[in-house]
Amino acid sequence: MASATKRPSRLFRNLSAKIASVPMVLTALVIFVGGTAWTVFYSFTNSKLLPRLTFVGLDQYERLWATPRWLVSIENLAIYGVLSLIFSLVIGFVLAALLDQKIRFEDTLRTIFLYPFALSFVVTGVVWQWLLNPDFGVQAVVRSLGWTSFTFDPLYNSSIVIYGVLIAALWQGTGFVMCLMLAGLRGIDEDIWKAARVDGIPAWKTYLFIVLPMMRPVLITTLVIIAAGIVKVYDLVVAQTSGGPGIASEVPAKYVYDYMFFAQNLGQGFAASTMMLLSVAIVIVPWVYLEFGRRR
Amino acid sequence: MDATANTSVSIQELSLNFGTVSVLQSLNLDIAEGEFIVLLGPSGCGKSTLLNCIAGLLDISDGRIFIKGKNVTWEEPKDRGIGMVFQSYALYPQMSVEKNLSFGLKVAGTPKEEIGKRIARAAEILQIEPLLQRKPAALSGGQRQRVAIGRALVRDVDVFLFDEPLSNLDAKLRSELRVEIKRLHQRLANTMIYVTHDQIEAMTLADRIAVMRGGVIQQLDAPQAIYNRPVNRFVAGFIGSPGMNFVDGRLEDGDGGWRFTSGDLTVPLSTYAFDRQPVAGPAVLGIRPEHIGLNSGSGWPFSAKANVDVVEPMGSDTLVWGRLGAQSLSVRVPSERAPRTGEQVEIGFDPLRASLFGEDGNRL
Amino acid sequence: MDATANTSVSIQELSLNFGTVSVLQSLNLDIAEGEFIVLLGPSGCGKSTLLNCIAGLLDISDGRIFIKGKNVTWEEPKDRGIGMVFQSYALYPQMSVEKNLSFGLKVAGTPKEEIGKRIARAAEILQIEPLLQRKPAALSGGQRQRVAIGRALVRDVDVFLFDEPLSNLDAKLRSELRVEIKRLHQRLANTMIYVTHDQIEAMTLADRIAVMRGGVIQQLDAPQAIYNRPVNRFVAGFIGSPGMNFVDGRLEDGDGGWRFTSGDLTVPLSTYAFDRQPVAGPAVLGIRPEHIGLNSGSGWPFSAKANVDVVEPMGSDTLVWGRLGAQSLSVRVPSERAPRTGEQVEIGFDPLRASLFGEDGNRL
Amino acid sequence: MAVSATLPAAEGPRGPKPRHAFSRRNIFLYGTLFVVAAYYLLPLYVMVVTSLKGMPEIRLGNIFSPPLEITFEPWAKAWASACTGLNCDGLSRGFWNSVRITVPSVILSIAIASVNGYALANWRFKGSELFFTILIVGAFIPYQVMLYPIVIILREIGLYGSLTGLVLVHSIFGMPILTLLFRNYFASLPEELFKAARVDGAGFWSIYLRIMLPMSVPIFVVAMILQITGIWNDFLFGVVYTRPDTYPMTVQLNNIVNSVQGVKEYNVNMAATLLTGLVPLIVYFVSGKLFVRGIAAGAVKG
Amino acid sequence: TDLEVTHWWTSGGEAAAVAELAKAFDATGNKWVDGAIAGSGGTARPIMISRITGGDPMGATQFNHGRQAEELIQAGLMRDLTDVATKEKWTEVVRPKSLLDSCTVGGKIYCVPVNIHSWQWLWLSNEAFAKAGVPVPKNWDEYVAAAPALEKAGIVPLAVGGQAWQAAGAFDVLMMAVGGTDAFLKVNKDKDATFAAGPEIAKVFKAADAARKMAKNTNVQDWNQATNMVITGKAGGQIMGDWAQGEFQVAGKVAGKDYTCLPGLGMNATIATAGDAFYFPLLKDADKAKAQEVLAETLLDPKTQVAFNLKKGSLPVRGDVDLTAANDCMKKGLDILAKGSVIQWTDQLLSQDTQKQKEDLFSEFFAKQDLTVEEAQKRFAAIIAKAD
Ligand SMILES: Nc1ncnc2c1ncn2[C@@H]1O[C@H](COP(=O)(O)OP(=O)(O)OP(=O)(O)O)[C@@H](O)[C@H]1O
Ligand SMILES: Nc1ncnc2c1ncn2[C@@H]1O[C@H](COP(=O)(O)OP(=O)(O)OP(=O)(O)O)[C@@H](O)[C@H]1O
Ligand SMILES: [Mg+2]
Ligand SMILES: [Mg+2]
Repeated sequence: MASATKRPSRLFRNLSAKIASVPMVLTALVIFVGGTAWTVFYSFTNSKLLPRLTFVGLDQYERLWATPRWLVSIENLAIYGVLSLIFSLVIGFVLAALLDQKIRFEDTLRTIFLYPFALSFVVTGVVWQWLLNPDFGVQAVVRSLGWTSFTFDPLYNSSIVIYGVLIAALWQGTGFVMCLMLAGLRGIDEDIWKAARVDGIPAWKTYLFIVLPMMRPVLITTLVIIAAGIVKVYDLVVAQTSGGPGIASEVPAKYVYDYMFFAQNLGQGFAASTMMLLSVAIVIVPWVYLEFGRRR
Repeated sequence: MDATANTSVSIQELSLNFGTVSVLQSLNLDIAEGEFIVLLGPSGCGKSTLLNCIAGLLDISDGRIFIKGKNVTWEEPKDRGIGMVFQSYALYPQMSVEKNLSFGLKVAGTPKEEIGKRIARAAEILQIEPLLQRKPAALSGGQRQRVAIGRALVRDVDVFLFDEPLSNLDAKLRSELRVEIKRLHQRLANTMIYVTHDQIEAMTLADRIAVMRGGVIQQLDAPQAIYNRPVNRFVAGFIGSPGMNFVDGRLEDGDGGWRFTSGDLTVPLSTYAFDRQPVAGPAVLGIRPEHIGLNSGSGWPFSAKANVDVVEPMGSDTLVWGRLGAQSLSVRVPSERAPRTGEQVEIGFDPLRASLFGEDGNRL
Repeated sequence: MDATANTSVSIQELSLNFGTVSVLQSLNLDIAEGEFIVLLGPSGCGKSTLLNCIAGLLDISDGRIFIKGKNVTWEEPKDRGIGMVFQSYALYPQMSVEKNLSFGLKVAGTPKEEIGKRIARAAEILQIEPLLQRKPAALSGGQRQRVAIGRALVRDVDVFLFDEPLSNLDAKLRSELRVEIKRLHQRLANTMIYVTHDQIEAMTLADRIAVMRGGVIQQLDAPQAIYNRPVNRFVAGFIGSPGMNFVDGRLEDGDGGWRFTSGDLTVPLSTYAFDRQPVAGPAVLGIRPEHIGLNSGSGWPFSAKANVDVVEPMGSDTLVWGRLGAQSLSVRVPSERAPRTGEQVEIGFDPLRASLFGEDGNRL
Repeated sequence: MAVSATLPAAEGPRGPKPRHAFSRRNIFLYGTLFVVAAYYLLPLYVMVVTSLKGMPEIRLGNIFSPPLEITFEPWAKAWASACTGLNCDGLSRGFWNSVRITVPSVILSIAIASVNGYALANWRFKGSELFFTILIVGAFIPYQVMLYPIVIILREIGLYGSLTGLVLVHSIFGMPILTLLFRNYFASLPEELFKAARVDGAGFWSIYLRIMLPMSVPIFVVAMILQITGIWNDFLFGVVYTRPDTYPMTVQLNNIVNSVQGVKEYNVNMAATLLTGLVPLIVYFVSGKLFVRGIAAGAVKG
Repeated sequence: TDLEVTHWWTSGGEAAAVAELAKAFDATGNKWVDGAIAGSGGTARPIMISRITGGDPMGATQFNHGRQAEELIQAGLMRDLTDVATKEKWTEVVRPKSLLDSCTVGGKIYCVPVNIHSWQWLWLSNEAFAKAGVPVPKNWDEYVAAAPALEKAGIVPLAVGGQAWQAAGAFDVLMMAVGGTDAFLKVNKDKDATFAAGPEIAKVFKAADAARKMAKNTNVQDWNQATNMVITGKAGGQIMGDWAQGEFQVAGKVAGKDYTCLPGLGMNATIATAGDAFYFPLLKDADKAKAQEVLAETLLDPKTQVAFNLKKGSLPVRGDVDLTAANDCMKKGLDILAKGSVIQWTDQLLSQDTQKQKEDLFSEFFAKQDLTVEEAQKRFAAIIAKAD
C-alpha cells in the first residue's frame, strides 16, 4: 500500500510556534542558563573588580556563611518575605474586591492605589524615612496631639526596622497586586456569582471561598511576581535605611550588590547570589513542574 | 383580599429592559402552591431572563414579584426562598460535591447534624452518595447536573427554578433524570419553574406549560390543552415535533354548516368546536401529523387521496410527506405501515382534532 | 490499489491517548463521498475527541487519517478542507456576529462581495439577520449556537464536522435547522460528520450511524438497521427513547423450537431471525415500547395480561408502564387509546421485532 | 376571579430596587476605600507639599504642614534647570531619551513575551516547559549579577552602548514575569476558541493577533503597567548599557536626588520624582478604561 | 576633540568645580563632554567598569584614587601617563608625594590626582555647648566629658548618620586621633592583627564605645542631615570630613563663631590625603588619545587647580599655588599640610573589600549597643587578619 506521506519531521511541526519561541529559548539558554553558569563558575574564584580565574575553591562560601551580615540578611528576607507575601496578597485582593463592587470613582481610586508603583524609591524612600522619623514624622504628630507616650519609630529600632521597610513596600507594591487581581476577578463566570447569591453566600465569603480558588492562575502569577520582587528587594532598603540601623535591615540582594560593586569583590557577590539562586531553584523547580508540567 | 395569598409565585406587570432592549413587557404569571410550571419558547424569548428576575438576580425595570404571598420585589435572592439550577451548572469548581451542597447551609448557620441529614437525603434522592468526596471536574455531565440540583435541594426552599437543566445530557441520561425530577416533585410537592426546549420534558413534567414568545406569555395551560387546543398559530407551530401542518384557506358558511376551503379542498367543520362565533374570511387550518390517518379506511369526516412525496424514518415512526393538491402535508405513521415514495395513499382526519386560526393568528 | 481513493474520510487504526488515558483505540471508519454520518454514544465516549482528531486539532497517537484520498494525518486543520461547529460554540467574543462569520473567509482572502453574499445567505438560513451587529455576550444561548453553525456554513469545505450543534435549541428551531442541515447536505453534497445525543436527529439525518462506547465503534449501519437490529445490548439500550424493555431470562430449545423463558413467561421464538446458531443458556430479550401492542386483539405470537402501573402522556403518544409478572414493561400507544392506571390490559408483540442478546451482550 | 388589575395600587415594593446612597454597605465600602486611599496618599501629600516649599521652610522641619508660601520653583528647576554635572537643563534633558527607550522596549518586551506566553499555552512543543521553568527561575536572579555577563554578550554581538542593545536587555529581563503572566492568562481562555480559529484557517500569527490579542486586553494593560513602570524608572540598565547622549531621565533624577555631597534640595527632589512618575501615572489613568469586565463572556455556552 | 569625562560630582558646588575643569579643557580647543553620574562609587563604578570592559570606554573617568582602579590597570585597559608626568614634572609639583604614589602601579603613573579631602575633623556647634552651659571642648576627651551636660539639655552629643560609611569613617578617625598615627598605620598599613586585638586598640574601642553612646539618638540617615543637626544646635558635634564645611557655609554659619572645627579631633592634628583622581582608559582613536594628554595636563595646571579647589572646598594637590581666599578651617588644613603631618588613609591602605567589611562591623557596632566592645574588637582583628 502506498503508505502515503511519512510522518513529517517533528522539528517542523508548529514551526511558527517554534520560530516565535526562539527569543525565549535563546534568553533562557544564553542569558539565564549561561549567565548563571558564569556566575556560579566565578563564585569559585577570588575575582575582585574584574572577573578573573584564580580559583579558591569554596572559600567565598565559607566566608559568606561566616559573615554576620549575610546571616542577618537571610533572616530579614525570611521575615520580610513571608509578611510581604501575605500582606500583599491580602491587601491586593481586598482592594481589588472592593473596587469590583461597581463603585464610583473606580478609575481614580485605582490610580491612587497604583501610583506609588510608578514612583522611584530613590526619593519615596526619603519620604518614608521622614514619615517614620520619630522627631518629625507620624510619631511627632501624634505626640503633638497629646498622646505623649506614643512610640512609632520602626526605622530606628533594630528589632522592628524590617517592619518599617515592610510598610513602605506594601505602600508601593500592593497597587500592582490589586491590578493583577482585578484582571483575574473580571474573568470569573457570571453564573457562579448568581449561584452564590441564590445560595445566600455573603459577598465576602463568595470572594474568599469561591472566587479566590477559581483565580488560581492569576494567583500563581501574582505569587511569582511578588516573590521575585521580594528576593530582589534592594532599592527600597537602600533608600529607606541603607540597611540600618547597623545591619539590622540588610537583605541578600543588597549584600550581593554591595560586595560586587562597593567592596569590589565579585567572587563574594557571586557566591552570595549563587546561594540565593540555589534556594530559589530548590523551591521553584519542583513546583513549576508540578504546576505546569502536566498537560492541561 | 390578597389575590397572591394562595399562590406560590405571583408575577405582576413585570418588565425588564437591558439598556434600550426590552426583553419582558408587563408579564403576569400566577403559579399555585406545588405546581410544576414549564416555560417553553424559542431561543431568546426571555425564559432565562424571567427566571433570573424571579430569583432576584436581575434588577427588574417595573412590576412586582410575590413569593408565598410576600412581596419579594426588593428582596435579596437568598431571602426569597428559592433554589436555582443553572444552565451551566455553576458548581464551585474547587469544592468537593459535599462542600458544594453544604456551603450555602453552613453560611446560613444551619447546625451541623442538620446539614449532614439534608445532604444525606439529597444525595440519596439524587443517587450521588458515592460522589460526595469528588470535585466537579471529576464528574460527568449528568453527575454535575445532579449535584447542581442537589444544591437547590438541600436548601429546603419553597420554589425551585430550573434553567434547562438537562439540555447538555445525552438522551438516555436525560430521560432518566427527567423521571427523577418528576419523582422529586411528587415527593417534595414544591413549586417548580422549569425552563426547557425539550417538548417531551415539557409535556411529561408540567402541570401547566407557559409558552413564551418575545417576552410575552402566549398560552398558559395544561400540556394536553396546549397540545390539542393551542390558542394561536405560534403556539400550535411551536409545540409538536414534527410540527403541525398548516393549510391556508378560507372559512365559509355553507349549506352543511361551516366549512374550510383551500383550492379544491373542502373540509367540513361540523365536528369542530369553535372557541368563538366564526366569521367567514381567510383562515388557517392546522392538523398534527399524528392526527392524520393513512389508508385507515375508517370513515373520517374528511378524507382525500394524496401522493407520497418523501418518506422520513424516525425510528419507531415514519414521517410521510404527502401532496394533496397544492398542499403538502406530513403524516406520522408507525414505521411498519409506512408507504413508499410515489405511492398513492388515502389520508383523512377528524376536524375535531384540527385547529383553526383566524387572520390574526388566534384560534377560532 | 488505494482503499481510500473513493472515500471522503477514511480513518485507519486511529488511537489517541491523553497521557495515560486511552480514549480511542485503533478505530477504523470509512466515510463515502457525500455521506452523512452521525456519531452517537454516551457522554464521554470519545465523540468530540474523534471529531477533533479528524479536524487535526488533536495530535493523534497512532494511525492515519485520509480526507479525499489524501493523507492529512499531519496536515494543519485549515489545510484539511473541513468546517467545524463546536459543542461550546467558541464564538470570538470580541467580534460582532458578522465578524465572527467573516473571519475565516477574510483569513482565506475571499473577496469582499463574496463574503457579503455568503454571510447574507447564512444569516437568512439561520434567521440571525437582526443579530449581525451584536456581540456574542448579548445573545441568548440558542442565538449563539446559530452563529456557531453559521460560521461553518459560510466556509466552502468538503467535510463538515458538527459537534452537537443543536443541543441547546428549542424543539421547533431544532427541527427547522435539522431540515435545513439536511437540505444543505443535499444541496452541497458535502460529507458531514455529526455528533448528537438526539435520536430524532440521528435517525432523520444520518445515512449511517456510528454508535460508540468507550472509544470503540459498536455498530456502524443505516439508522433502521441500528434501530431494528442492534448488534448488542448496549446499542439496543442506547437507541430509542423511551428505551427498549429488557427482560432477563433463558434461551431454551423446546418442543416447538427455540423459546425464551423468564419466570412464568414464555415467549416462542419461531418468528425470530437468529443471527447465529442459538445455544441454550442465559439470555436477554429486548423489545421496544412501540413494538408492543395494547389490547389490539390481533393474534400476536406472544401476548399476556398486564396491570397498568403508570401512565405518562408525551403529547401525541402516551407511555404506559405495565406489570407483567415480575417484569415491568413500557408500551407506547397513541394518546387517545391510553388506558388508565390500575386497568388490566392485554399486551403482545411479535418476536420478529424483538432482539435477543446472549450472555456476552451480543445479538443472537 | 382575582386578576392582578383589581389589586390595590399601592401594595409593597414595585419596580427596580431603590439604591440608597448611604446604605450601610456603601458607607463601609467607601469608608474603607477612602481610608486606604488616605494611607496611599499620605506620602504623596508629603511629597507634593515638600515640592512646593522653599528650602528654608523645609529646614523648619514640619513635613505635614502645607507650604506657607507656594513656590513652583522646585518644579521648574527639576524640569528645566537642575544640573547634571555641567548640563543644567533638568529632567527635560533625558525626557525624550526615556521616551525613545521606553516605547520600543515596552512594545518589544510585551510583544515577545505575549507571543511566548501564547506559544507556551496553546502550541506546546517538546521542551517548551523546560525553557519556561528556566525563565521562571530567571525571574529571581538579581539583575546586578547579570550585569557583566550581559556586557560581554552585548560586546560580542556589537550592540554595546546602542539603544538596540538596551531595548534587548529590557526585553530579556522583562521576559520571565511577562511570559508567566501571558501564559497563565492565555491558558485560562476557552481552548475551543483557539480550535475554532484553527479550523477557520487562521495560523499561528493570525490567531494570536486577531483572536487572542483582542481578548486579552486586561492582561495587556497589566503587562503595560508593569513594563512602562519598570522601564521608565530603570536606572541601572539605562546607564550601564547606553552612552551619555542617550541617558534616560532617571539618570538626571538620580543625579538630582543622589548627590552624596552638598546640600540636599528636598523640594527639587520631590518635584523631580513626581515629574518622573507623571508618565506612568497618565498611562495608569488612561488604561483604566481597559479593565473591562468579562472579556471572554459570550464565547462559550450560556 | 570631544572627550567624554565620567565623574560623580553632581551637587551644586561640585558641579561648579567641574565646570572650571571643563572651561580650562575647552580653552585648549577640545571639548569636555560631561558624563555625570551621581551616587558615589557604588553607583558609578559598575557603569565605568561596564563601559571600559564593554569596549566603549569614556575618555576619562574619576575614581577615588587608591586601589579602586588597580585591576583595570593590571588588565591593561588603562592608559599609562608616565610620559605626560615626566614632561610636566609631576613628581616635583604634586604634594604630598603620597598622592602620586597612589597613582603609580609598577613604576608607571596611571592617574591624575586633582584634590585632597580629609576626613579627620570634628565639627562642633558653639550654640549647643552654650545652651548646655559648658565651654566648647578643645579635644575629644573634653568632648566626651561634656556629653552628659549636652544630653541633659536635650541635645544629642554626637551626630552619626545611619549610613554605614559614616560609622566606619568615624572609627578610623578615632583610631588615628586616640590611638595615634603609629597605631593607625600598624593596623591599617601593616595589617597587624595581633596588634589590632591588643590593648592599644582596645582603647580606641573604648573611645568608639563612648562615641556610640553619645550618638545613640541621632535618628537620621544622611551625613548632611547629621551635619544639619550640628548647624541647628540639635547636636553637639559630628565627626565628618572637610566637605561638611560646605553645609555650614550654605547655612550662613561662620567658622570660629558659630561652629568650631578640630582637625584630628584636637588630639592628633594630622590629616589624610585622600582625594579624587582621574584615570584615562586606553583609547584606539589617536585624536582622543591626544586629547587625553591635554586633559591630564590641564587638570594639574596651577590656575585650574586653584579655581577648581576653591569651588570644591578641598585642598589643591600642588604646593605651589596661592590660596588666600580659603576660610578658617581650610587654612587650618593647609597649615597641617604645610607642616607635613599627613597620613595615608584607609582608602589607599585597605582594599574596598576590607573597607566594606569594616563598614558593616562599625555600622552594626554603632547601632547595636549590646554588641560588646570586646566582641567588636575581636571581629575587627579578624577582618584585619584577612585584609589585603
Ligand atoms: N446582557 C444583555 N444585553 C442585551 N441583551 C440581552 C442580554 N442578555 C440577554 N439579552 C437578550 O435578551 C433576550 C432574552 O434572553 P434570554 O437569555 O432570557 O433567552 P432565553 O429564552 O433563555 O434563550 P435560550 O433558550 O436561548 O437560552 C435575548 O434576545 C437576548 O439577546
Ligand atoms: N484533555 C483531556 N485529558 C484527559 N482526558 C480527557 C481530556 N479530554 C477529554 N478527556 C476524556 O476523554 C473522554 C472522551 O471525551 P470526549 O469529549 O470526546 O467525550 P464526548 O463523547 O464528546 O462526550 P460528550 O457527549 O459529553 O461531549 C472522556 O472520558 C474525557 O474524560
Ligand atoms: Mg436561556
Ligand atoms: Mg463532546
